[in-house]
Amino acid sequence: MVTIRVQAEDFDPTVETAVLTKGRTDVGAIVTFTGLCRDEGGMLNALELEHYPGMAEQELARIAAQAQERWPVQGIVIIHRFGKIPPGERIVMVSVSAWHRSEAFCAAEFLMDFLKTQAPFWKRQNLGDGTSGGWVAGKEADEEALERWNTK
Amino acid sequence: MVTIRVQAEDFDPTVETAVLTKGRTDVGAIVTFTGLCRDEGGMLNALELEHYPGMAEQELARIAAQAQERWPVQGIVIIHRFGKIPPGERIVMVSVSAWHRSEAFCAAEFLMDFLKTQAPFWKRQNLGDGTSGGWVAGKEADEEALERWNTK
Amino acid sequence: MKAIYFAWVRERIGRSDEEITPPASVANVEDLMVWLTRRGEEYAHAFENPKVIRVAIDQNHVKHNAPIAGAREIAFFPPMTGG
Amino acid sequence: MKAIYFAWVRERIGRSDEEITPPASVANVEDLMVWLTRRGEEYAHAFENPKVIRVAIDQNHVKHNAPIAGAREIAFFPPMTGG
Repeated sequence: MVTIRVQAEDFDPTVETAVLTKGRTDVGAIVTFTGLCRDEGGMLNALELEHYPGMAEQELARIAAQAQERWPVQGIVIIHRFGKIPPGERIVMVSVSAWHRSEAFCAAEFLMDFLKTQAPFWKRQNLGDGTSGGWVAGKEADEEALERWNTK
Repeated sequence: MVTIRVQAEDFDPTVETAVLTKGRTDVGAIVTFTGLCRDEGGMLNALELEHYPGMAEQELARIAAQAQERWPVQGIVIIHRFGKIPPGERIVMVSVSAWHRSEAFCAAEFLMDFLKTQAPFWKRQNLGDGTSGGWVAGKEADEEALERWNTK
Repeated sequence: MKAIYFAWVRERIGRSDEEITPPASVANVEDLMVWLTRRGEEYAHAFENPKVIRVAIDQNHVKHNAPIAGAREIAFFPPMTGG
Repeated sequence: MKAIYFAWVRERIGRSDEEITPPASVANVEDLMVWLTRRGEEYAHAFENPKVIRVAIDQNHVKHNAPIAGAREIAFFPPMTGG
């Protein structure tokens, strides 16, 4: 059971993860990652998230399918926002349900590592003075985070 | 910032994690683990959770302090229920906020591994026919999960 | 000192806590479990496999060789199964 | 085929999408980027460092040596920074 949504609106993680447990009593563990818009130096007015409509949803579904192939997970919810997101607000959530915690942790971290580098979203900084701080550059650390999944 | 609660009542993870982000814009990642009462064979009426009042809270606080020593985390919330918990209901949640996702994932998994084997809680099965299914035995896998944190 | 029992240790002994006054020769946790075992069949049953029993002194986990001098509260319980 | 541009690739080129009709000699993604570069300064700027450009054909990630024959939609964008 996989739920993928790409939307401008905020979301409530508890509401969104309810689908993972509704009507069933065999779920033992849920791991939910929430990514927030972070303002490191007090300079940021908002992040502007651009995405590739259609491919964004498809790519998230492909990443979810890969996680399901690797671990015995019961359900996955991925929600990614686009548009203007001020500091402190949620950008993304990934939630995984499983019989046991270890699979849920692994799959959630895998999903985030792949989402960061494979899902077609791009962040631009909108600074407090109204100017653009430019496009956020891809991080070396994020590329490296992918590699460890090849050896596991 | 650490919140520890041991209670009979259910809780809403979104409400409980709000304290991690309230009034601040420097949080980048929140990882929340939720553990549920799981009924593997349709035999379970409820789990009955016994705990050591006083020590349970203290031990959870000690585990949280260890996580804070190991990783640059911003905040931790741990809530553990006791009493009778029917299948499908939440038993425990652990939530960690951090600047970056990798620390939040590590600390949350560490907290759960230590909570499982160090926090004074004991589960007894209450079966559908009204009889006791006995006390849940500690798992070898849970003890092993602890060991990997010694080498990291 | 106060002895506290949890889970099946409590059930086997048939009480959740009690005041105990072990003699001075009972120096550590291991000694105390041996001493408790002599108090009756229910204790012998609870401590029949002392290796699996976990112990906390004044709400801190301790090993079986920990001294009990000065302890106000000593708790005996099976391996924990929370979470 | 339809070319689509995102983020700073879109900004440099000055449009988000367009119909393109490369000649048959343009066989793969790499060829196509070279061909686009010749369309003007804005394209040359967008593709000045082709190695960093990521490409999707019909909404699937592809490598630069992927053939473009039959593609309906080909997208060019910088490394992704979602999440």
